[in-house]
Amino acid sequence: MAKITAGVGTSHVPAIGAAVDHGKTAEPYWEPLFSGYEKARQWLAEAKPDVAIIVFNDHASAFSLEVIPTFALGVGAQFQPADEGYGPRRVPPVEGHPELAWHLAESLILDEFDMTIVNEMPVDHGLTVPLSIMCGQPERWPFKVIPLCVNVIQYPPPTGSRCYQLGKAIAAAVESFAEDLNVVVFGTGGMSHQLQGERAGLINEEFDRDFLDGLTADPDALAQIPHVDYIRRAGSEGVELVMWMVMRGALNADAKEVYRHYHVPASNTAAGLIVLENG
Amino acid sequence: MAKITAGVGTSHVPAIGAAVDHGKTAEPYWEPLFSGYEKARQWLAEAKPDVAIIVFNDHASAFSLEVIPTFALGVGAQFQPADEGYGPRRVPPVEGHPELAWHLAESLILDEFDMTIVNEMPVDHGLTVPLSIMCGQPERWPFKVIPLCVNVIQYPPPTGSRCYQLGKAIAAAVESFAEDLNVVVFGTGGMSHQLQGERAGLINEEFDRDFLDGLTADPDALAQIPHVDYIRRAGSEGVELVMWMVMRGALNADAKEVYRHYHVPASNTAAGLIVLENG
Amino acid sequence: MSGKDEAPEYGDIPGTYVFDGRHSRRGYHLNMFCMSLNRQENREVFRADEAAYLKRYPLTSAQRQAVLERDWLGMLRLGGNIYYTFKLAIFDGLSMQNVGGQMSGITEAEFKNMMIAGGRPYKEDQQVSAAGGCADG
Amino acid sequence: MSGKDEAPEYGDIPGTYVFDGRHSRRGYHLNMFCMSLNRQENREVFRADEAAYLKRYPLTSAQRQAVLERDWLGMLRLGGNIYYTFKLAIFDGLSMQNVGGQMSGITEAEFKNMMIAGGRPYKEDQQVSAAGGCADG
Ligand SMILES: [Fe+3]
Ligand SMILES: [Fe+3]
Repeated sequence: MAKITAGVGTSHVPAIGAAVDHGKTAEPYWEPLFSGYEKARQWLAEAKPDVAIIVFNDHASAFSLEVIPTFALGVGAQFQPADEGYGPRRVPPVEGHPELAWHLAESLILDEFDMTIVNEMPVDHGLTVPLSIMCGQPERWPFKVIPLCVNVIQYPPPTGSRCYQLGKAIAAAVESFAEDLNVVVFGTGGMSHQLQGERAGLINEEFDRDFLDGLTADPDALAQIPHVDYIRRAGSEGVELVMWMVMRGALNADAKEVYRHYHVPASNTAAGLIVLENG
Repeated sequence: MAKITAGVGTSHVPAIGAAVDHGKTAEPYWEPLFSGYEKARQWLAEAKPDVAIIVFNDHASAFSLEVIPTFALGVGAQFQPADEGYGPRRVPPVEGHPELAWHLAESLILDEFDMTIVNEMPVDHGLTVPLSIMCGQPERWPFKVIPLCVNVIQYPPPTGSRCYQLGKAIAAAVESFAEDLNVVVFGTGGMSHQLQGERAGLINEEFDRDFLDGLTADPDALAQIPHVDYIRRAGSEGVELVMWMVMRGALNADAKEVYRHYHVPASNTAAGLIVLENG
Repeated sequence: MSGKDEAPEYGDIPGTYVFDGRHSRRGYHLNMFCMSLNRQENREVFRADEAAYLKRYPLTSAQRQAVLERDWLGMLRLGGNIYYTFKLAIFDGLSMQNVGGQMSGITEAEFKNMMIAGGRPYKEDQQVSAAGGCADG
Repeated sequence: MSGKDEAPEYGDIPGTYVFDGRHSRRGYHLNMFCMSLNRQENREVFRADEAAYLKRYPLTSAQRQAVLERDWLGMLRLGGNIYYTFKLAIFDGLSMQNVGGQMSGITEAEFKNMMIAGGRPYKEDQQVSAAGGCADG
């Protein structure tokens, strides 16, 4: 039986990927961030997941305003890094897990989540930077990936509550898959940041630390944060944190925090990382 | 305040559109079908809707297996007839209602329906044939249209229950739109038919008549029909009838039937039509 | 191989190829080829040299053969979906009744007459074909 | 004209352009232009003659001017979304801090230092700009 064993929450700032790609991780600006990633990498190397369901958002790479899916689940066999304007990142292609992904799609739709099923999409920094953060620079990513792309650009994104419920439905779906698989769920994006407007550069460390605490202390309450609160308190792009609620919902109620890291700034974002394990 | 006043359920068989386009509606094969449409056309001409929300499915025209949205809501200003393999139908373009459509999109997503928002899509017979059935061959369609495209090709479609709930959420969303608008909802597709396989040509008149009766007698029960029952009893393409449940959900519980028509065959489909009015 | 441990609940419906995930994966390129015929320029290239055009799509040889031979049932069994494969029938100028007849082993005229007589009757126990159902082709 | 009878709940957040439906409709073509720069061949054509390339998109003259002048705040006010307009910054080789500085009226160095010092502080009553918010431009 497949089983979700753990969850990872992490920011997916493009500059973090660029620091990896251009060998800058030991520079004074980046070193405090990357040294905090070490323990998470060790944890992952020991956890040895077979599959990661990576909840991320596309940033005008695969999807445009022509078609804006709220939840798009990637069922393809492979996903190539996207060209975001400076050529694709030179990272390995992402290998999918079509069989589990189709099982998820069928199960989630019958469970009344209105998924968009996607066979072909390039994946941008939203998905590949978390892989770089957790895996460094391997020849091939060490596990299969099921991309779950959430709209957080066009207002309104799905509510935090809906994301949390989706996580629970994902957990049920994974557990009804007969093959033995160790599955980890990544929630990505955030934490507090605002890229746009006169208020660009907003960071709210208090909000972020409360959010990290709340993931184990009271996730039900966290799931009730309305969009306007995210936008006001965590910045217009801080609303990406709803994607962490999918990850949280996919874990058991009593999941434990095994590691966290928080650093400001990564480019103009507060970079957070948390690892949660099912008991 | 905008208000949903009525619902129309109708098949959307491509051959019906071809009969209109090629002036065959008075031929003996087609006359019994089209004469039954007359009263519905008169009703519509008197009802004078400002906007029709047309729930339909795309048949490998706008969407392919690359990206398969469960619910795609068209927010664009105009939608062109699709080329389905023999050139686009020579019918007027469909004028959208972006303001109401965006209001629906925002309202539905915040109401936890995971809509795909679509700005650009050609519309195929699934949407244009119901317009031809209800409006004949005008120079311009007499109302604006908001296309709501439902996946019923890739298994699984959304459940009948989910479609019914979506209809209810649409009604609530329409009623929170400040402008005075008379809105009609079309549910299209069906009724019983199977296009594929050794069982092609299946028709189940008893199922269809029970379905038409159930729309007023007990829509809650109708909403519980599982996919396997549709496929087994109404044929693999009969599952399109879940789209009628969106229409039914958008009406009041005590909506009244004002007209129905049922004829076999239209090509290899049982053609049904029903008009329901809110009291 | 499969992660699923039970047959789908629709697996016993005869003569019916439910386009589920397994079916969709098998027929992905076959269906995408069919859909490409929505475009006039593709129809022209396909008409000029069918086999050459098909090389654009990584079909299995069984799929390629089913397309070239217009084996409508074969295409379904190899992952085709009727809405996609019907694009090829449109290309050939065939009606849905013609293809329906071919898939169910009767002539177009017989199929049309069956429809005019009320269609293929639904019976709880109907067994239109032992070869049908959702089994692998 | 508007069917909505109330201001959005996020309307009072200063210096913030929430990309809602109204905003998205206004900026549709502007954003689609920006997205087109994901493709190397488009970047080359745009680099060769910006104004000519822009003619492919039905922009308003204000939008066209904002693009040509790299008026980052102006683009947002005219319906741009930062993830789209940032494609243009990538094209120019600008960092997010550079553009963040331009939008908030400080230099790139000042912006970087603000971030290193913990970012722009959040205060309940902050009022970064009277010109911000979601009002029509
Ligand atoms: Fe992001
Ligand atoms: Fe249909």
